[in-house]
Amino acid sequence: MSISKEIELRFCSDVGLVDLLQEFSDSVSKAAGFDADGQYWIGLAVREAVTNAILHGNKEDRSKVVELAFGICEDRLRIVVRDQGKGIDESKIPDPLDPKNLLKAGGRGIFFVRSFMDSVKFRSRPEGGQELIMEKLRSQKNQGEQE
Amino acid sequence: MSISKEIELRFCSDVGLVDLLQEFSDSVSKAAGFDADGQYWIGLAVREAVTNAILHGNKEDRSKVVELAFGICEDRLRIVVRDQGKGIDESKIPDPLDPKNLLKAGGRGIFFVRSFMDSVKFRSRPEGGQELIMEKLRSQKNQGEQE
Amino acid sequence: MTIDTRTANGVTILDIHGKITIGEGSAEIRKTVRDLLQAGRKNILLNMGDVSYVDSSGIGELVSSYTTVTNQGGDLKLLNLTKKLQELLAITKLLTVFDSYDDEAEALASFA
Amino acid sequence: MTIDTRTANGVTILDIHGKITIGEGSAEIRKTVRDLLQAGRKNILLNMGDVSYVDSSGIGELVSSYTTVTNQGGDLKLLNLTKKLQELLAITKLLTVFDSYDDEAEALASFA
Ligand SMILES: Nc1ncnc2c1ncn2[C@@H]1O[C@H](COP(=O)(O)OP(=O)(O)O)[C@@H](O)[C@H]1O
Ligand SMILES: Nc1ncnc2c1ncn2[C@@H]1O[C@H](COP(=O)(O)OP(=O)(O)O)[C@@H](O)[C@H]1O
Repeated sequence: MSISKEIELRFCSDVGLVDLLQEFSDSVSKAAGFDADGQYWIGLAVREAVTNAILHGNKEDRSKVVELAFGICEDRLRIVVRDQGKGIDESKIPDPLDPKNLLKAGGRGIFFVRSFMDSVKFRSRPEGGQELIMEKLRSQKNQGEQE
Repeated sequence: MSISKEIELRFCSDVGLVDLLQEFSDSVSKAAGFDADGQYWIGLAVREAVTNAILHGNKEDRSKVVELAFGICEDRLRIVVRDQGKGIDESKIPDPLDPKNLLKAGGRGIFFVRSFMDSVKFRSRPEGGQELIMEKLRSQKNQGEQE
Repeated sequence: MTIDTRTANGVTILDIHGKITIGEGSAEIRKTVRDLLQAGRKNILLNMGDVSYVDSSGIGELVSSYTTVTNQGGDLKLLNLTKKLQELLAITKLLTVFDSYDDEAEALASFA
Repeated sequence: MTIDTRTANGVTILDIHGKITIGEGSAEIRKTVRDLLQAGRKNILLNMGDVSYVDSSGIGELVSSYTTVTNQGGDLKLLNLTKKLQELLAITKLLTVFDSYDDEAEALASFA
Protein backbone atom coordinates (compact mmCIF):
# COMPACT_ATOMS: atom_id res chain seq x y z
CA MET A 1 0.00 0.00 0.00
CA SER A 2 2.39 2.71 -1.16
CA ILE A 3 1.04 6.21 -0.79
CA SER A 4 1.31 8.18 -3.98
CA LYS A 5 -0.21 11.45 -2.81
CA GLU A 6 -0.62 12.69 0.70
CA ILE A 7 -2.39 15.76 2.01
CA GLU A 8 -2.96 16.60 5.63
CA LEU A 9 -5.13 19.35 7.08
CA ARG A 10 -5.00 20.80 10.58
CA PHE A 11 -7.71 23.11 11.82
CA CYS A 12 -9.29 24.56 14.91
CA SER A 13 -12.28 22.83 16.48
CA ASP A 14 -14.92 24.91 14.77
CA VAL A 15 -17.95 23.08 13.45
CA GLY A 16 -18.40 25.89 10.92
CA LEU A 17 -15.51 24.37 8.98
CA VAL A 18 -17.14 21.05 8.11
CA ASP A 19 -18.64 22.28 4.82
CA LEU A 20 -15.19 23.35 3.60
CA LEU A 21 -13.65 20.06 4.61
CA GLN A 22 -16.35 18.05 2.92
CA GLU A 23 -15.83 20.06 -0.27
CA PHE A 24 -12.12 19.35 -0.02
CA SER A 25 -12.85 15.67 0.43
CA ASP A 26 -14.91 15.82 -2.77
CA SER A 27 -11.93 17.31 -4.65
CA VAL A 28 -9.57 14.66 -3.29
CA SER A 29 -11.84 11.71 -3.96
CA LYS A 30 -12.52 13.07 -7.43
CA ALA A 31 -8.76 13.26 -8.02
CA ALA A 32 -8.55 9.66 -6.77
CA GLY A 33 -10.96 8.69 -9.54
CA PHE A 34 -14.18 8.19 -7.59
CA ASP A 35 -17.37 9.04 -9.44
CA ALA A 36 -19.93 11.57 -8.18
CA ASP A 37 -21.70 9.00 -5.97
CA GLY A 38 -18.41 7.81 -4.50
CA GLN A 39 -17.38 11.38 -3.79
CA TYR A 40 -20.70 12.01 -2.11
CA TRP A 41 -20.54 9.08 0.30
CA ILE A 42 -16.87 9.59 1.13
CA GLY A 43 -17.57 13.29 1.72
CA LEU A 44 -20.41 12.43 4.07
CA ALA A 45 -18.18 10.00 6.00
CA VAL A 46 -15.53 12.73 6.30
CA ARG A 47 -18.16 15.20 7.48
CA GLU A 48 -19.39 12.82 10.18
CA ALA A 49 -15.91 11.85 11.37
CA VAL A 50 -14.73 15.46 11.50
CA THR A 51 -17.91 16.59 13.26
CA ASN A 52 -17.34 13.91 15.91
CA ALA A 53 -13.70 14.92 16.34
CA ILE A 54 -14.74 18.55 16.87
CA LEU A 55 -17.81 17.91 19.06
CA HIS A 56 -17.06 14.72 20.99
CA GLY A 57 -13.27 14.55 20.75
CA ASN A 58 -12.22 18.16 21.29
CA LYS A 59 -15.55 19.27 22.79
CA GLU A 60 -15.45 22.39 20.63
CA ASP A 61 -12.43 23.71 22.52
CA ARG A 62 -11.13 26.00 19.81
CA SER A 63 -7.57 25.77 21.08
CA LYS A 64 -7.62 22.06 20.26
CA VAL A 65 -6.71 20.91 16.80
CA VAL A 66 -8.26 18.34 14.48
CA GLU A 67 -6.16 16.70 11.80
CA LEU A 68 -7.61 15.27 8.63
CA ALA A 69 -5.18 13.33 6.43
CA PHE A 70 -5.84 11.98 2.95
CA GLY A 71 -3.60 9.40 1.35
CA ILE A 72 -4.30 8.44 -2.24
CA CYS A 73 -2.78 4.98 -2.45
CA GLU A 74 -2.61 2.77 -5.47
CA ASP A 75 -5.61 0.68 -4.51
CA ARG A 76 -7.43 2.82 -1.96
CA LEU A 77 -8.15 6.22 -0.51
CA ARG A 78 -7.08 6.37 3.12
CA ILE A 79 -8.51 9.04 5.41
CA VAL A 80 -7.41 9.62 8.98
CA VAL A 81 -9.15 11.95 11.43
CA ARG A 82 -7.28 12.80 14.63
CA ASP A 83 -8.51 14.69 17.64
CA GLN A 84 -7.10 15.56 21.06
CA GLY A 85 -9.89 13.93 23.02
CA LYS A 86 -10.15 10.94 25.35
CA GLY A 87 -11.11 8.58 22.57
CA ILE A 88 -14.06 6.36 22.07
CA ASP A 89 -15.05 3.04 23.62
CA GLU A 90 -16.27 1.18 20.57
CA SER A 91 -18.15 -1.37 22.63
CA LYS A 92 -20.28 1.46 24.01
CA ILE A 93 -21.48 2.86 20.69
CA PRO A 94 -25.22 2.14 20.59
CA ASP A 95 -26.60 0.46 17.48
CA PRO A 96 -28.85 3.03 15.78
CA LEU A 97 -30.80 0.24 14.06
CA ASP A 98 -31.84 -1.26 17.39
CA PRO A 99 -35.61 -0.60 17.63
CA LYS A 100 -35.14 1.15 20.97
CA ASN A 101 -32.71 3.62 19.32
CA LEU A 102 -34.57 4.07 16.04
CA LEU A 103 -36.32 7.26 17.10
CA LYS A 104 -33.36 8.82 18.91
CA ALA A 105 -32.16 12.14 17.51
CA GLY A 106 -28.48 11.22 17.56
CA GLY A 107 -26.20 8.24 17.20
CA ARG A 108 -26.04 7.77 13.42
CA GLY A 109 -22.68 9.42 12.66
CA ILE A 110 -20.35 6.47 13.14
CA PHE A 111 -22.94 4.20 11.55
CA PHE A 112 -22.77 6.41 8.44
CA VAL A 113 -18.98 6.28 8.42
CA ARG A 114 -19.09 2.49 8.67
CA SER A 115 -21.77 2.24 5.97
CA PHE A 116 -19.96 4.34 3.38
CA MET A 117 -16.36 3.26 3.88
CA ASP A 118 -14.83 -0.16 3.26
CA SER A 119 -12.92 -0.25 6.54
CA VAL A 120 -13.04 1.84 9.72
CA LYS A 121 -10.75 1.60 12.72
CA PHE A 122 -10.37 3.58 15.92
CA ARG A 123 -7.02 3.88 17.65
CA SER A 124 -5.89 5.83 20.66
CA ARG A 125 -2.64 7.53 19.89
CA PRO A 126 0.39 6.99 22.15
CA GLU A 127 0.94 10.76 22.15
CA GLY A 128 -2.66 11.31 23.29
CA GLY A 129 -5.89 11.82 21.42
CA GLN A 130 -7.68 9.44 19.13
CA GLU A 131 -7.49 8.53 15.52
CA LEU A 132 -10.17 7.26 13.18
CA ILE A 133 -8.73 5.50 10.16
CA MET A 134 -11.07 4.83 7.27
CA GLU A 135 -10.44 3.47 3.83
CA LYS A 136 -12.32 3.20 0.58
CA LEU A 137 -11.09 0.89 -2.15
CA ARG A 138 -10.49 2.45 -5.54
CA SER A 139 -12.12 -0.56 -7.09
CA GLN A 140 -13.92 -0.57 -10.43
CA LYS A 141 -17.16 -0.46 -8.51
CA ASN A 142 -16.41 2.92 -6.91
CA GLN A 143 -14.99 4.59 -9.96
CA GLY A 144 -16.47 6.48 -12.85
CA GLU A 145 -16.19 5.26 -16.44
CA GLN A 146 -13.34 7.59 -17.31
CA GLU A 147 -10.90 8.51 -14.62
CA MET B 1 -5.66 40.77 13.87
CA SER B 2 -7.24 37.94 15.81
CA ILE B 3 -7.61 34.77 13.82
CA SER B 4 -11.10 33.40 13.94
CA LYS B 5 -10.61 30.33 11.77
CA GLU B 6 -7.41 28.56 10.93
CA ILE B 7 -6.74 25.70 8.55
CA GLU B 8 -3.38 24.34 7.59
CA LEU B 9 -2.56 21.84 4.86
CA ARG B 10 0.60 19.79 4.49
CA PHE B 11 1.32 17.85 1.32
CA CYS B 12 4.04 16.21 -0.69
CA SER B 13 5.81 18.18 -3.42
CA ASP B 14 3.64 16.98 -6.28
CA VAL B 15 2.58 19.54 -8.84
CA GLY B 16 -0.45 17.38 -9.61
CA LEU B 17 -1.98 18.64 -6.35
CA VAL B 18 -2.25 22.32 -7.29
CA ASP B 19 -5.76 21.99 -8.77
CA LEU B 20 -7.04 20.53 -5.51
CA LEU B 21 -5.38 23.23 -3.47
CA GLN B 22 -6.75 25.98 -5.63
CA GLU B 23 -10.25 24.50 -5.27
CA PHE B 24 -9.76 24.45 -1.51
CA SER B 25 -8.64 28.07 -1.61
CA ASP B 26 -11.89 28.88 -3.43
CA SER B 27 -13.90 27.22 -0.64
CA VAL B 28 -11.99 29.08 2.05
CA SER B 29 -12.17 32.48 0.41
CA LYS B 30 -15.86 31.91 -0.26
CA ALA B 31 -16.35 31.12 3.43
CA ALA B 32 -14.42 34.33 4.19
CA GLY B 33 -17.04 36.22 2.19
CA PHE B 34 -15.14 36.96 -1.02
CA ASP B 35 -17.22 37.07 -4.17
CA ALA B 36 -16.55 34.90 -7.24
CA ASP B 37 -13.96 37.32 -8.64
CA GLY B 38 -12.18 37.60 -5.30
CA GLN B 39 -12.14 33.81 -4.98
CA TYR B 40 -10.71 33.53 -8.47
CA TRP B 41 -7.80 35.90 -7.95
CA ILE B 42 -6.96 34.57 -4.50
CA GLY B 43 -7.07 31.03 -5.89
CA LEU B 44 -4.70 31.98 -8.68
CA ALA B 45 -2.29 33.56 -6.18
CA VAL B 46 -2.42 30.36 -4.12
CA ARG B 47 -1.82 28.26 -7.20
CA GLU B 48 1.25 30.32 -8.17
CA ALA B 49 2.71 30.38 -4.66
CA VAL B 50 2.20 26.65 -4.17
CA THR B 51 3.62 25.85 -7.61
CA ASN B 52 6.73 27.86 -6.75
CA ALA B 53 7.09 26.11 -3.39
CA ILE B 54 6.91 22.73 -5.11
CA LEU B 55 9.08 23.54 -8.15
CA HIS B 56 11.59 26.13 -6.96
CA GLY B 57 11.52 25.61 -3.19
CA ASN B 58 11.40 21.82 -2.87
CA LYS B 59 12.57 21.12 -6.42
CA GLU B 60 9.85 18.47 -6.75
CA ASP B 61 11.57 16.28 -4.15
CA ARG B 62 8.50 14.30 -3.09
CA SER B 63 9.92 13.62 0.34
CA LYS B 64 9.82 17.36 1.02
CA VAL B 65 6.67 18.90 2.36
CA VAL B 66 4.81 22.08 1.45
CA GLU B 67 2.57 23.74 4.00
CA LEU B 68 -0.35 25.97 3.07
CA ALA B 69 -2.05 27.78 5.94
CA PHE B 70 -5.24 29.83 5.79
CA GLY B 71 -6.26 32.18 8.57
CA ILE B 72 -9.63 33.86 8.29
CA CYS B 73 -9.13 36.96 10.41
CA GLU B 74 -11.68 39.61 11.20
CA ASP B 75 -10.45 42.03 8.56
CA ARG B 76 -8.40 39.87 6.20
CA LEU B 77 -7.63 36.44 4.80
CA ARG B 78 -4.07 35.45 5.57
CA ILE B 79 -2.38 32.74 3.53
CA VAL B 80 1.06 31.32 4.26
CA VAL B 81 2.97 28.96 1.96
CA ARG B 82 6.02 27.21 3.42
CA ASP B 83 8.58 25.10 1.66
CA GLN B 84 11.83 23.39 2.65
CA GLY B 85 13.98 25.18 0.08
CA LYS B 86 16.81 27.67 0.24
CA GLY B 87 14.50 30.64 -0.10
CA ILE B 88 14.34 33.44 -2.56
CA ASP B 89 16.44 36.55 -3.02
CA GLU B 90 13.75 39.13 -3.68
CA SER B 91 16.20 41.59 -5.21
CA LYS B 92 16.95 39.03 -7.91
CA ILE B 93 13.38 38.48 -9.12
CA PRO B 94 13.29 39.92 -12.65
CA ASP B 95 10.48 42.35 -13.49
CA PRO B 96 8.26 40.60 -16.03
CA LEU B 97 7.03 43.98 -17.32
CA ASP B 98 10.55 45.04 -18.31
CA PRO B 99 10.53 45.10 -22.15
CA LYS B 100 13.49 42.72 -22.22
CA ASN B 101 11.50 40.17 -20.19
CA LEU B 102 8.14 40.67 -21.86
CA LEU B 103 8.52 37.73 -24.23
CA LYS B 104 10.12 35.34 -21.73
CA ALA B 105 8.18 32.16 -21.07
CA GLY B 106 8.49 32.32 -17.28
CA GLY B 107 8.77 34.80 -14.48
CA ARG B 108 5.17 35.91 -13.98
CA GLY B 109 4.21 33.82 -10.93
CA ILE B 110 5.32 36.13 -8.15
CA PHE B 111 4.10 39.09 -10.18
CA PHE B 112 0.64 37.48 -10.20
CA VAL B 113 0.77 36.88 -6.46
CA ARG B 114 1.72 40.51 -5.87
CA SER B 115 -0.98 41.73 -8.30
CA PHE B 116 -3.86 39.83 -6.73
CA MET B 117 -3.05 40.10 -3.02
CA ASP B 118 -2.96 43.22 -0.85
CA SER B 119 0.33 42.34 0.81
CA VAL B 120 3.05 39.78 0.11
CA LYS B 121 6.13 39.03 2.19
CA PHE B 122 8.90 36.46 1.99
CA ARG B 123 10.65 35.25 5.08
CA SER B 124 13.29 32.61 5.62
CA ARG B 125 12.34 30.48 8.56
CA PRO B 126 14.76 30.05 11.47
CA GLU B 127 14.08 26.30 11.32
CA GLY B 128 14.97 26.24 7.61
CA GLY B 129 12.92 26.71 4.46
CA GLN B 130 11.06 29.75 3.31
CA GLU B 131 7.69 31.23 3.93
CA LEU B 132 5.54 33.39 1.68
CA ILE B 133 2.95 35.35 3.64
CA MET B 134 0.16 36.95 1.65
CA GLU B 135 -2.96 38.75 2.75
CA LYS B 136 -6.15 39.96 1.18
CA LEU B 137 -8.36 42.44 2.99
CA ARG B 138 -11.97 41.42 3.52
CA SER B 139 -13.01 44.91 2.54
CA GLN B 140 -16.34 45.83 1.02
CA LYS B 141 -14.60 46.03 -2.32
CA ASN B 142 -13.60 42.37 -2.31
CA GLN B 143 -16.88 41.03 -1.01
CA GLY B 144 -20.10 39.99 -2.64
CA GLU B 145 -23.42 41.67 -1.91
CA GLN B 146 -24.56 39.04 0.53
CA GLU B 147 -21.98 37.25 2.55
CA MET C 1 -31.31 26.62 5.10
CA THR C 2 -34.54 28.51 4.64
CA ILE C 3 -38.11 27.37 5.25
CA ASP C 4 -41.18 28.65 3.42
CA THR C 5 -44.52 27.90 5.02
CA ARG C 6 -47.80 27.49 3.21
CA THR C 7 -51.13 25.82 3.91
CA ALA C 8 -53.34 23.57 1.78
CA ASN C 9 -56.37 21.51 2.83
CA GLY C 10 -55.60 22.11 6.50
CA VAL C 11 -52.06 20.78 6.10
CA THR C 12 -49.05 23.00 6.74
CA ILE C 13 -46.45 22.47 4.08
CA LEU C 14 -42.88 23.46 4.88
CA ASP C 15 -40.81 23.95 1.72
CA ILE C 16 -37.28 23.44 2.96
CA HIS C 17 -34.42 24.87 0.88
CA GLY C 18 -30.71 24.11 1.25
CA LYS C 19 -28.80 21.98 3.70
CA ILE C 20 -30.07 20.22 6.80
CA THR C 21 -26.74 19.70 8.49
CA ILE C 22 -24.75 20.43 11.59
CA GLY C 23 -23.92 24.10 11.72
CA GLU C 24 -26.56 24.99 9.12
CA GLY C 25 -29.09 25.96 11.82
CA SER C 26 -30.35 22.40 11.81
CA ALA C 27 -32.52 23.14 14.85
CA GLU C 28 -34.67 25.45 12.76
CA ILE C 29 -37.04 22.74 11.51
CA ARG C 30 -37.64 21.52 15.04
CA LYS C 31 -38.36 25.08 16.15
CA THR C 32 -40.75 25.74 13.28
CA VAL C 33 -42.55 22.48 13.99
CA ARG C 34 -42.86 23.32 17.69
CA ASP C 35 -44.32 26.74 16.85
CA LEU C 36 -46.86 25.11 14.53
CA LEU C 37 -47.94 22.62 17.18
CA GLN C 38 -48.36 25.46 19.65
CA ALA C 39 -50.63 27.18 17.12
CA GLY C 40 -52.65 23.96 16.94
CA ARG C 41 -51.49 23.00 13.46
CA LYS C 42 -50.79 19.31 13.73
CA ASN C 43 -50.76 18.16 10.09
CA ILE C 44 -47.32 18.88 8.77
CA LEU C 45 -45.77 17.99 5.44
CA LEU C 46 -42.05 18.60 4.91
CA ASN C 47 -41.26 19.21 1.25
CA MET C 48 -37.68 17.96 0.82
CA GLY C 49 -37.51 18.50 -2.95
CA ASP C 50 -35.11 21.43 -2.67
CA VAL C 51 -32.96 20.03 0.14
CA SER C 52 -29.42 19.82 -1.19
CA TYR C 53 -27.68 17.93 1.61
CA VAL C 54 -28.55 16.03 4.77
CA ASP C 55 -26.07 14.59 7.28
CA SER C 56 -26.66 12.45 10.39
CA SER C 57 -27.47 15.55 12.35
CA GLY C 58 -30.09 16.48 9.75
CA ILE C 59 -31.60 12.99 9.94
CA GLY C 60 -31.74 13.45 13.71
CA GLU C 61 -33.54 16.72 13.15
CA LEU C 62 -36.19 15.00 11.02
CA VAL C 63 -36.59 12.21 13.58
CA SER C 64 -37.03 14.54 16.52
CA SER C 65 -39.50 16.69 14.59
CA TYR C 66 -41.38 13.50 13.81
CA THR C 67 -41.51 12.31 17.42
CA THR C 68 -42.51 15.75 18.70
CA VAL C 69 -45.44 15.91 16.29
CA THR C 70 -46.50 12.30 16.85
CA ASN C 71 -46.38 12.72 20.64
CA GLN C 72 -48.84 15.60 20.31
CA GLY C 73 -51.21 13.49 18.27
CA GLY C 74 -50.23 15.09 14.98
CA ASP C 75 -48.88 13.77 11.70
CA LEU C 76 -45.54 14.65 10.11
CA LYS C 77 -44.94 13.33 6.61
CA LEU C 78 -42.29 13.80 3.95
CA LEU C 79 -42.66 14.91 0.35
CA ASN C 80 -40.24 14.65 -2.58
CA LEU C 81 -37.34 12.76 -1.03
CA THR C 82 -34.17 13.11 -3.05
CA LYS C 83 -32.50 9.86 -4.05
CA LYS C 84 -29.66 10.36 -1.55
CA LEU C 85 -32.02 11.14 1.33
CA GLN C 86 -34.05 8.08 0.46
CA GLU C 87 -30.90 5.97 0.66
CA LEU C 88 -29.98 7.49 4.03
CA LEU C 89 -33.44 6.78 5.41
CA ALA C 90 -33.28 3.26 4.00
CA ILE C 91 -29.99 2.29 5.67
CA THR C 92 -31.09 3.84 8.97
CA LYS C 93 -34.39 1.88 8.77
CA LEU C 94 -36.34 5.12 8.93
CA LEU C 95 -38.01 4.73 5.58
CA THR C 96 -40.66 2.59 7.27
CA VAL C 97 -41.08 5.11 10.08
CA PHE C 98 -41.77 8.10 7.86
CA ASP C 99 -44.77 8.30 5.57
CA SER C 100 -43.35 9.73 2.36
CA TYR C 101 -44.79 10.80 -0.98
CA ASP C 102 -43.67 11.90 -4.42
CA ASP C 103 -46.91 13.64 -5.24
CA GLU C 104 -48.19 16.60 -3.28
CA ALA C 105 -51.89 15.98 -3.93
CA GLU C 106 -51.51 12.39 -2.81
CA ALA C 107 -49.59 13.50 0.28
CA LEU C 108 -52.30 16.03 1.18
CA ALA C 109 -55.04 13.45 0.67
CA SER C 110 -53.29 11.05 3.05
CA PHE C 111 -53.87 13.44 5.99
CA ALA C 112 -57.65 13.36 5.51
CA MET D 1 -6.67 20.19 -22.03
CA THR D 2 -7.60 19.06 -25.51
CA ILE D 3 -6.91 20.74 -28.83
CA ASP D 4 -9.04 20.41 -31.95
CA THR D 5 -7.44 21.49 -35.18
CA ARG D 6 -9.26 22.85 -38.23
CA THR D 7 -8.35 24.98 -41.24
CA ALA D 8 -10.12 27.95 -42.86
CA ASN D 9 -8.81 30.33 -45.53
CA GLY D 10 -5.29 28.96 -45.11
CA VAL D 11 -5.35 29.64 -41.37
CA THR D 12 -5.01 26.80 -38.86
CA ILE D 13 -7.45 27.28 -36.03
CA LEU D 14 -6.71 25.49 -32.76
CA ASP D 15 -9.82 25.17 -30.61
CA ILE D 16 -8.40 24.77 -27.15
CA HIS D 17 -10.60 23.22 -24.47
CA GLY D 18 -9.98 23.16 -20.73
CA LYS D 19 -7.13 24.42 -18.60
CA ILE D 20 -3.80 25.82 -19.75
CA THR D 21 -1.94 25.40 -16.51
CA ILE D 22 1.03 23.78 -14.88
CA GLY D 23 0.51 20.05 -14.73
CA GLU D 24 -2.28 20.16 -17.35
CA GLY D 25 0.08 19.24 -20.19
CA SER D 26 0.73 22.92 -20.77
CA ALA D 27 3.50 22.10 -23.26
CA GLU D 28 0.93 20.63 -25.63
CA ILE D 29 0.13 23.90 -27.37
CA ARG D 30 3.80 24.57 -27.98
CA LYS D 31 4.20 21.09 -29.42
CA THR D 32 1.17 21.41 -31.69
CA VAL D 33 2.42 24.78 -32.91
CA ARG D 34 5.88 23.38 -33.61
CA ASP D 35 4.38 20.51 -35.62
CA LEU D 36 2.31 22.98 -37.65
CA LEU D 37 5.35 25.13 -38.43
CA GLN D 38 7.22 22.05 -39.55
CA ALA D 39 4.36 21.28 -41.90
CA GLY D 40 4.69 24.80 -43.29
CA ARG D 41 1.50 26.09 -41.70
CA LYS D 42 2.48 29.49 -40.37
CA ASN D 43 -0.87 31.22 -39.88
CA ILE D 44 -2.20 30.07 -36.57
CA LEU D 45 -5.27 31.23 -34.64
CA LEU D 46 -5.75 30.01 -31.07
CA ASN D 47 -9.43 29.91 -30.17
CA MET D 48 -9.51 30.50 -26.40
CA GLY D 49 -13.31 30.63 -26.06
CA ASP D 50 -13.48 27.29 -24.27
CA VAL D 51 -10.39 27.73 -22.10
CA SER D 52 -11.54 27.50 -18.50
CA TYR D 53 -8.39 28.50 -16.65
CA VAL D 54 -4.96 29.94 -17.36
CA ASP D 55 -2.16 30.43 -14.85
CA SER D 56 1.29 32.05 -15.24
CA SER D 57 2.62 28.86 -16.73
CA GLY D 58 -0.18 28.92 -19.31
CA ILE D 59 0.58 32.55 -20.15
CA GLY D 60 4.20 31.47 -20.63
CA GLU D 61 2.97 28.76 -22.95
CA LEU D 62 1.12 31.30 -25.10
CA VAL D 63 4.13 33.61 -25.16
CA SER D 64 6.58 30.94 -26.22
CA SER D 65 4.21 29.67 -28.89
CA TYR D 66 3.95 33.25 -30.11
CA THR D 67 7.72 33.80 -30.27
CA THR D 68 8.29 30.45 -31.96
CA VAL D 69 5.78 31.28 -34.70
CA THR D 70 6.97 34.86 -35.12
CA ASN D 71 10.62 33.77 -35.34
CA GLN D 72 9.68 31.53 -38.26
CA GLY D 73 7.98 34.37 -40.07
CA GLY D 74 4.50 33.21 -39.17
CA ASP D 75 1.56 34.81 -37.35
CA LEU D 76 -0.04 33.58 -34.14
CA LYS D 77 -3.21 35.37 -33.06
CA LEU D 78 -5.80 34.87 -30.37
CA LEU D 79 -9.57 34.49 -30.70
CA ASN D 80 -12.32 34.80 -28.07
CA LEU D 81 -10.34 35.79 -24.99
CA THR D 82 -12.29 35.22 -21.81
CA LYS D 83 -12.60 38.21 -19.52
CA LYS D 84 -10.16 36.74 -17.00
CA LEU D 85 -7.55 35.92 -19.65
CA GLN D 86 -7.90 39.42 -21.03
CA GLU D 87 -7.21 40.83 -17.56
CA LEU D 88 -4.14 38.60 -17.16
CA LEU D 89 -2.77 39.69 -20.54
CA ALA D 90 -3.49 43.32 -19.63
CA ILE D 91 -1.58 43.31 -16.35
CA THR D 92 1.34 41.46 -17.93
CA LYS D 93 1.39 44.02 -20.78
CA LEU D 94 0.90 41.22 -23.31
CA LEU D 95 -2.40 42.53 -24.63
CA THR D 96 -0.42 44.79 -26.95
CA VAL D 97 1.85 41.95 -28.02
CA PHE D 98 -0.92 39.58 -29.08
CA ASP D 99 -3.31 40.38 -31.89
CA SER D 100 -6.67 39.28 -30.56
CA TYR D 101 -10.19 39.10 -31.94
CA ASP D 102 -13.73 38.43 -30.79
CA ASP D 103 -14.98 37.52 -34.23
CA GLU D 104 -13.63 34.54 -36.14
CA ALA D 105 -14.28 35.99 -39.63
CA GLU D 106 -12.51 39.18 -38.67
CA ALA D 107 -9.61 37.20 -37.23
CA LEU D 108 -9.30 35.12 -40.41
CA ALA D 109 -9.41 38.24 -42.59
CA SER D 110 -6.56 39.77 -40.59
CA PHE D 111 -4.16 37.06 -41.80
CA ALA D 112 -4.72 37.99 -45.47
N1 LIG E 1 -13.98 11.43 18.17
C1 LIG E 1 -14.68 10.97 19.23
N2 LIG E 1 -14.14 11.06 20.49
C2 LIG E 1 -14.85 10.63 21.56
N3 LIG E 1 -16.07 10.08 21.49
C3 LIG E 1 -16.65 9.96 20.28
C4 LIG E 1 -15.98 10.39 19.09
N4 LIG E 1 -16.80 10.14 18.05
C5 LIG E 1 -17.89 9.59 18.54
N5 LIG E 1 -17.84 9.46 19.89
C6 LIG E 1 -18.86 8.88 20.79
O1 LIG E 1 -19.66 7.98 20.05
C7 LIG E 1 -21.05 8.38 20.12
C8 LIG E 1 -21.75 8.04 18.81
O2 LIG E 1 -21.27 8.90 17.80
P1 LIG E 1 -22.13 9.11 16.49
O3 LIG E 1 -22.51 7.77 15.97
O4 LIG E 1 -21.38 9.98 15.58
O5 LIG E 1 -23.46 9.81 16.95
P2 LIG E 1 -23.69 11.26 17.60
O6 LIG E 1 -22.51 12.09 17.27
O7 LIG E 1 -24.94 11.72 16.96
O8 LIG E 1 -23.84 11.01 19.07
C9 LIG E 1 -21.01 9.85 20.44
O9 LIG E 1 -22.19 10.26 21.08
C10 LIG E 1 -19.79 9.96 21.33
O10 LIG E 1 -20.10 9.61 22.65
N1 LIG F 1 9.54 29.19 -3.17
C1 LIG F 1 10.66 29.58 -3.82
N2 LIG F 1 11.88 29.17 -3.43
C2 LIG F 1 13.00 29.55 -4.09
N3 LIG F 1 12.99 30.34 -5.19
C3 LIG F 1 11.80 30.77 -5.64
C4 LIG F 1 10.58 30.43 -4.98
N4 LIG F 1 9.58 31.01 -5.67
C5 LIG F 1 10.13 31.67 -6.70
N5 LIG F 1 11.47 31.54 -6.69
C6 LIG F 1 12.43 32.14 -7.66
O1 LIG F 1 11.83 33.29 -8.22
C7 LIG F 1 11.78 33.17 -9.64
C8 LIG F 1 10.54 33.84 -10.18
O2 LIG F 1 9.40 33.10 -9.81
P1 LIG F 1 8.05 33.31 -10.60
O3 LIG F 1 7.77 34.76 -10.68
O4 LIG F 1 7.00 32.48 -9.94
O5 LIG F 1 8.32 32.81 -12.06
P2 LIG F 1 8.69 31.33 -12.59
O6 LIG F 1 8.25 30.36 -11.56
O7 LIG F 1 7.93 31.24 -13.86
O8 LIG F 1 10.17 31.35 -12.78
C9 LIG F 1 11.83 31.67 -9.92
O9 LIG F 1 12.34 31.38 -11.18
C10 LIG F 1 12.74 31.18 -8.81
O10 LIG F 1 14.08 31.34 -9.13
